[in-house]
Amino acid sequence: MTENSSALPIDVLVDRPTPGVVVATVSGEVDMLTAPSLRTVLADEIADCRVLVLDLAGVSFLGSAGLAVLVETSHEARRRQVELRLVAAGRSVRRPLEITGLDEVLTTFPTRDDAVGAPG
Amino acid sequence: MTENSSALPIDVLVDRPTPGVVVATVSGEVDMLTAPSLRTVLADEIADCRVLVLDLAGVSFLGSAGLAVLVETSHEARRRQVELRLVAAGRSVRRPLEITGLDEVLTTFPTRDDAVGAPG
Amino acid sequence: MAEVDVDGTEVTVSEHEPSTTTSEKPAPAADVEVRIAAAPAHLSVVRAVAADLAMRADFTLDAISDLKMAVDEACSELISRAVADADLVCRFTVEDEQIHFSAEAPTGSAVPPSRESFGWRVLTALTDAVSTWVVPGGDGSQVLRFDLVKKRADVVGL
Amino acid sequence: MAEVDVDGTEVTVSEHEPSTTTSEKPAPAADVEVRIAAAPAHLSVVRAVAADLAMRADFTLDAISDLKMAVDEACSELISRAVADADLVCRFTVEDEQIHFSAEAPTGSAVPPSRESFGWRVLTALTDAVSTWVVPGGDGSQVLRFDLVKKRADVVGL
Ligand SMILES: Nc1ncnc2c1ncn2[C@@H]1O[C@H](COP(=O)(O)OP(=O)(O)O)[C@@H](O)[C@H]1O
Ligand SMILES: Nc1ncnc2c1ncn2[C@@H]1O[C@H](COP(=O)(O)OP(=O)(O)O)[C@@H](O)[C@H]1O
Repeated sequence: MTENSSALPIDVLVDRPTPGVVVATVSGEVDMLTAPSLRTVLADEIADCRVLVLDLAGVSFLGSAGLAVLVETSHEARRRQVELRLVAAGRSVRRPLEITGLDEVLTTFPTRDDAVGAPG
Repeated sequence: MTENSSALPIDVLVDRPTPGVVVATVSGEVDMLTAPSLRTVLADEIADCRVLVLDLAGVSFLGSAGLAVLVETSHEARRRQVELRLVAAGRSVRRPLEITGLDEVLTTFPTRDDAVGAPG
Repeated sequence: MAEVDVDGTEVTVSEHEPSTTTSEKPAPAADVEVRIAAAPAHLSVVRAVAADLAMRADFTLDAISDLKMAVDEACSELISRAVADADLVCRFTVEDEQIHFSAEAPTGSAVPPSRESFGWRVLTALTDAVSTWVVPGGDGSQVLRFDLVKKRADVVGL
Repeated sequence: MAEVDVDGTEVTVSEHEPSTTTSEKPAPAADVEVRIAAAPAHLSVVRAVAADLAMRADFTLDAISDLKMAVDEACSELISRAVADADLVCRFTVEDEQIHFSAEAPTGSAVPPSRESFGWRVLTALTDAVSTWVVPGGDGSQVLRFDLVKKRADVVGL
């Protein structure tokens, strides 16, 4: 068995709709393979914003490596007094959050517009 | 290795929107496992109509066992002077028809409404 | 070594083959066996197989999602603990109302994953029965194994 | 025995292992090996693996669809010709710009599929190289094998 170097099945797009607000839109599968790149992008972006919106609507799989990135990002956000808002739509994101009880710890919104427009 | 008896991944719904017209709506995967049930349904329906619309829009895989059913049904339709109309939308149906040249032999429509409404 | 967890999951962590889990029943031959290099790049293939089998076995959408996550969790753990260049072997058996999954890979440590870990809590939350243990492989090596059962429809929670 | 078909597909049908196909190069170990009972119920698992690998290897949507159909065609042929209770073994190797697929199952007949058949025409239309042959298995048995190559992006046609 060999290891192939296929394209990473994850995309993270970063957008700044208003000053101080960063929206990171993630699509693809967040697992042991791809969680490190998500971690890197979020660690960069969190350094320079007031509100970080993490849009997971396009995520088709969220494993515990991905959940760990969410937990770490939430700790880092608290430390830096950044507000972290998740967009969690669809079973493949909502179910892992529910199973682990993280939906009660993290702030989630059904759509990106709800998350960006929420009172700060 | 054992053989399991899971639910067949195919559904065929039969509908008669106007007298003489039968619409068979197929969804799921048409392969060596499921083609026989499609063959049975179509052989029944073709005996009693003037126009047979075969709506494949919900088909997610069409293998050569499924193509063979289309070819047989088309022969049977010609023999019985029934008009056979296929609804072929989406790559998973259009690509196999193109690759085999069957798109030039069978009459296809992009939507069910087009197929049902076509002049006889 | 088997116990019943707070949420009803039958759980076992052992350094020997557990004596009271589903794995001990005379196992039917697997329906599908998948062998991959023990590397994160191949996790998605195993999830794809799990999803296809669960869909065809008419699992609820929640149960399909849970099985994918449980299979991913077990395989991720095996990959983290696998020796270099190891293969990971997965076996799926579709039974009446459930899917039985087992996976194994050679490991360097004789100690199975801790049941205090987050990963283990996730596995017990996602499945109806789960066990893990280390068995001796050939020439002094060790093999880590996971065995889990997921029912077609169920209510689970951490 | 290898020839180039009208559409550029390299094709081989042989009763011996072909001497000029990709299968003869020192084969890299497979990335993924899938073993199923040789029965139609398991075809969709093999297609799911093919689709997952091709997607991650950034195949065009047409090429993904073609690979699924080619894999299904080869496995259907193997299942039709397999002896009772046989296993079907599939191996996928992801190379730079292509996926190499091979599959085999024990068969009762020493004669490989005819290149006049509809199935063979479909296979050559869908792939960039395809070969099939029968090799002796253990104790007088025969094994039928398919080997095919699909590139990441291509224009094909019957
Ligand atoms: N409730 C939780 N939800 C999501 N992730 C968690 C949770 N608890 C721990 N984690 C993450 O899981 C990882 C491992 O957690 P831990 O419980 O310490 O397990 P281990 O003992 O295997 O290290 C850590 O990176 C942590 O961020
Ligand atoms: N051009 C075609 N398109 C679709 N199906 C076809 C075509 N030609 C043959 N078939 C179907 O494929 C099956 C086998 O065809 P054939 O060419 O006789 O192959 P074989 O020699 O393997 O029997 C038949 O059931 C036939 O209906």
